[in-house]
Amino acid sequence: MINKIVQTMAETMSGIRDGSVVLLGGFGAVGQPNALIEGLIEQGAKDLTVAANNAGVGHVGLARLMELGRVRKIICSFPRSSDPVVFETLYRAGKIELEIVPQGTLAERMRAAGAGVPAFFTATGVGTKMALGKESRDIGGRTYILEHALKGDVGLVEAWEADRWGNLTYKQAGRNFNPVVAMASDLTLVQAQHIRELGEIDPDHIVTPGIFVNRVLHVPYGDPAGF
Amino acid sequence: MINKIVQTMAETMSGIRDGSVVLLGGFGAVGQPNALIEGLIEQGAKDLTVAANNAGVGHVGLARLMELGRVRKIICSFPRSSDPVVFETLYRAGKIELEIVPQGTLAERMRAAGAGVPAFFTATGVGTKMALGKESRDIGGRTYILEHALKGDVGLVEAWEADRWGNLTYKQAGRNFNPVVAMASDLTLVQAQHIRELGEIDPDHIVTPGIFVNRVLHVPYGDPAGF
Amino acid sequence: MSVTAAAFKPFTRQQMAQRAAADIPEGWYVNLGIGIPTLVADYVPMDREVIFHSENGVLGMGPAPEQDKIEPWLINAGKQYVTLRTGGSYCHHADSFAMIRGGHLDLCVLGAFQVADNGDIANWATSDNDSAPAVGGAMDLAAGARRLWVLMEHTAKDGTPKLVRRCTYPLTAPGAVKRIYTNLATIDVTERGFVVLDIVPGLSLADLQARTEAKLHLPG
Amino acid sequence: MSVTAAAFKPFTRQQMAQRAAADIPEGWYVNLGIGIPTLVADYVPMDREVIFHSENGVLGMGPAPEQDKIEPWLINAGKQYVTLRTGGSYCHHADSFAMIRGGHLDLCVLGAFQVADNGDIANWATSDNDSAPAVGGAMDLAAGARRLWVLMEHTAKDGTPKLVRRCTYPLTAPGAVKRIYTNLATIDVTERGFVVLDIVPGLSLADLQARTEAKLHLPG
Repeated sequence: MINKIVQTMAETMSGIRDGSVVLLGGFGAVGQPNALIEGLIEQGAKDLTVAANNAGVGHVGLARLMELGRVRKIICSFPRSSDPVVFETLYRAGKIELEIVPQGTLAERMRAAGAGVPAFFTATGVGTKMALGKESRDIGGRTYILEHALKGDVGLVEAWEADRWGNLTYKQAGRNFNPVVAMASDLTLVQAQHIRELGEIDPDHIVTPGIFVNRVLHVPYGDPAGF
Repeated sequence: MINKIVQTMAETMSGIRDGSVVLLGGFGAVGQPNALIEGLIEQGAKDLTVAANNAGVGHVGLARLMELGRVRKIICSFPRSSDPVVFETLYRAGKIELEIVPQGTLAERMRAAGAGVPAFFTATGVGTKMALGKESRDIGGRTYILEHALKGDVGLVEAWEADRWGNLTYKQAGRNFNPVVAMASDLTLVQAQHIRELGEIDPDHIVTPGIFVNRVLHVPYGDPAGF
Repeated sequence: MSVTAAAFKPFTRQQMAQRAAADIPEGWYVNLGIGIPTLVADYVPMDREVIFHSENGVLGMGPAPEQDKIEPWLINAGKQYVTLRTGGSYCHHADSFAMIRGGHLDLCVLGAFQVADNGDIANWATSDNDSAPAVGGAMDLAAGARRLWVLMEHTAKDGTPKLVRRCTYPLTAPGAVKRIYTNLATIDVTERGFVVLDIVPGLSLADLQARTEAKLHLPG
Repeated sequence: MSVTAAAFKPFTRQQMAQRAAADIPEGWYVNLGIGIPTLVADYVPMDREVIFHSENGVLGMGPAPEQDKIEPWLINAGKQYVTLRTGGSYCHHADSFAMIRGGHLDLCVLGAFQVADNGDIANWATSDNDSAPAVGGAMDLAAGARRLWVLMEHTAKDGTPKLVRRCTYPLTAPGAVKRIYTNLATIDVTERGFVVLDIVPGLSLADLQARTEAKLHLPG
């Protein structure tokens, strides 16, 4: 019997290696895999490259991971959050690398990794600093730049419902980056608010099928805590 | 009030020009926009390029459109259906162009058109006849070829449910190419089995949002007729 | 700068938003950038159906909820609580940006630091040396939407013109802006450059030109 | 060809399918090509959970339905009626092929015209001059799945070897095949070439070699 549901955080996090590329779902406080990020802090892997939309808030979660010196590089679209103190301090001290990626390019690079597309052309960033050092090409009368897939060794995802095959649904704006993180990552770890019996989720309503999921931990934390 | 629901086939088909690229949803007999294809036959546009998974069956639908000499070129993955007589006759007589595209590349080219990706690299077809004349490139130690987006002037789609904003759902394997055809086409025409009140479809369950849909015709034809 | 200081009252932010809202027809799919552009939604009456898109996978966004009706899972790209209109839907980030990048939005309204009369927009960084500039979805929106309008003050706080001949700040996208709504005027970006559509009452074209680096043209 | 015609009984298609099925562990995501490979599903017991994928957006495919329980909207890539197992799901074609092309399938089993001992597979056209060859999803599957196995007769009907040094038919993918199940043997494709894992009872290695164009090796 396939059973991707695991019982402990330690089991969820097992096998994450130093130097991993970690992709994070979530946007704002909604759909953020906070428990898994705490688990990663506990687990101890270092020299990480983390891709997420933001670069952490306050001194918790991703910010805490950075503060502990475990993040070598961050890939994000918006390093300035409401309270980016940890990132900014590290960045000014030259202790963390930053790769700024337009938000849509970030999502598309993850989706490309999941879909077997190693590189694609896009109009976003053409004629800007984002195009520096990138191949550009005219196609059909418009200029595009080449962007590469962003694959995760590990993906951290928050879902609303999950079953033992790893099928997932999301709630409202909690979907955001989570489905593309799931498909782009070699080891996709999920924290789910609700565990369902197999078959309880309508097959037409499953958003992330279990083929993109490795382990599921039940974390019924309730509503996002605000921003 | 936005109302994409139209009452007549003539209204649905208005404005389709000679020379259009027409993308067809459907796979086998399931999710095929048969009524719209009949409507296109009636409407009269010619010199069409048609992209679909198959090249028509018997003497109806797409096969009939070809038989009437209205199709200049067909783009498909599998020209051999159970009864491909019309296509094969025209093809041997040099009266129709054929572009064979691997099925996944066909779907991805449509999705790319819808997502603003004019071209992407893929491993499918590398080292085969499909790679002839295409740019190839090594990325991360593997060889890929460059494929281009396939945009439709017109897309014909079959849906299970639709509302007046053009939001769509599909039934089971009836989803197939339909969502990518919808997003890839400038003018997306939908035949829907069921018309729902706005808000009746759960916002988390809408598969094709109305932004990709132009007109919806109610065609409650029931189950697919077999193959 | 010798400007005839005629008696005029610049448009408020609300008036700027109202002016832009009046130009959005029913049925358009529209993304409103963070900041002043967000106000535009308040001036589109609910019975004129305009479908607002938010980058984080919300299509058909409605106004802010009443305090006791907040949905904790329903925020917009500015991370404010919003509502979903009847007919709205959710999708994931790549699908949401496919709407933007695939040219499916009729309009995006952004704020800006500078707009040049060739349509260049700079709205994400004020220096090439900005240590950690935050671009978010601005480049996707500027490059992808069918039309880009800018809603901003006509000049910077110190009076420096923001409508310029060439942007000096790092670009968000070249040649993208079609129209600018400022607190002083409405201006189209055309092949001729800036074309003034209307000016706040009491301000002359010469007065407006004095506050604008690039040359202003009249229609026709 | 002077072959010692020893007494042996080639595997039936059912036996070939059974042999391949035995090698599929629980939890794998598997796509079965049209034709003989489809039979493999019949020999994976339902309590060993193997998740079958079909190109047309069906994940978790179950066996054919009873006649009176046909779901008219539920077909597989071979356009046969199928069922959906509890836990299965539907998706669109680009998402379905993302599973294939993104390397998410553990295994694909295809039929073939020829397999070469460098792993090349030819299974979609028998001539460069084929007027309208039908490729379907074969190239996506061959290039995308983590493992490609082939299930086919050991020789063509006229006795021509199908396990060859170099494919003469147009390729589906180069260097993709990892294992071949034929009616005579099970053969791994390795860096050394073809390595024989087992042979149908009564047939010697020499007999098998006589029916095989490329050189056969023994393990180790």
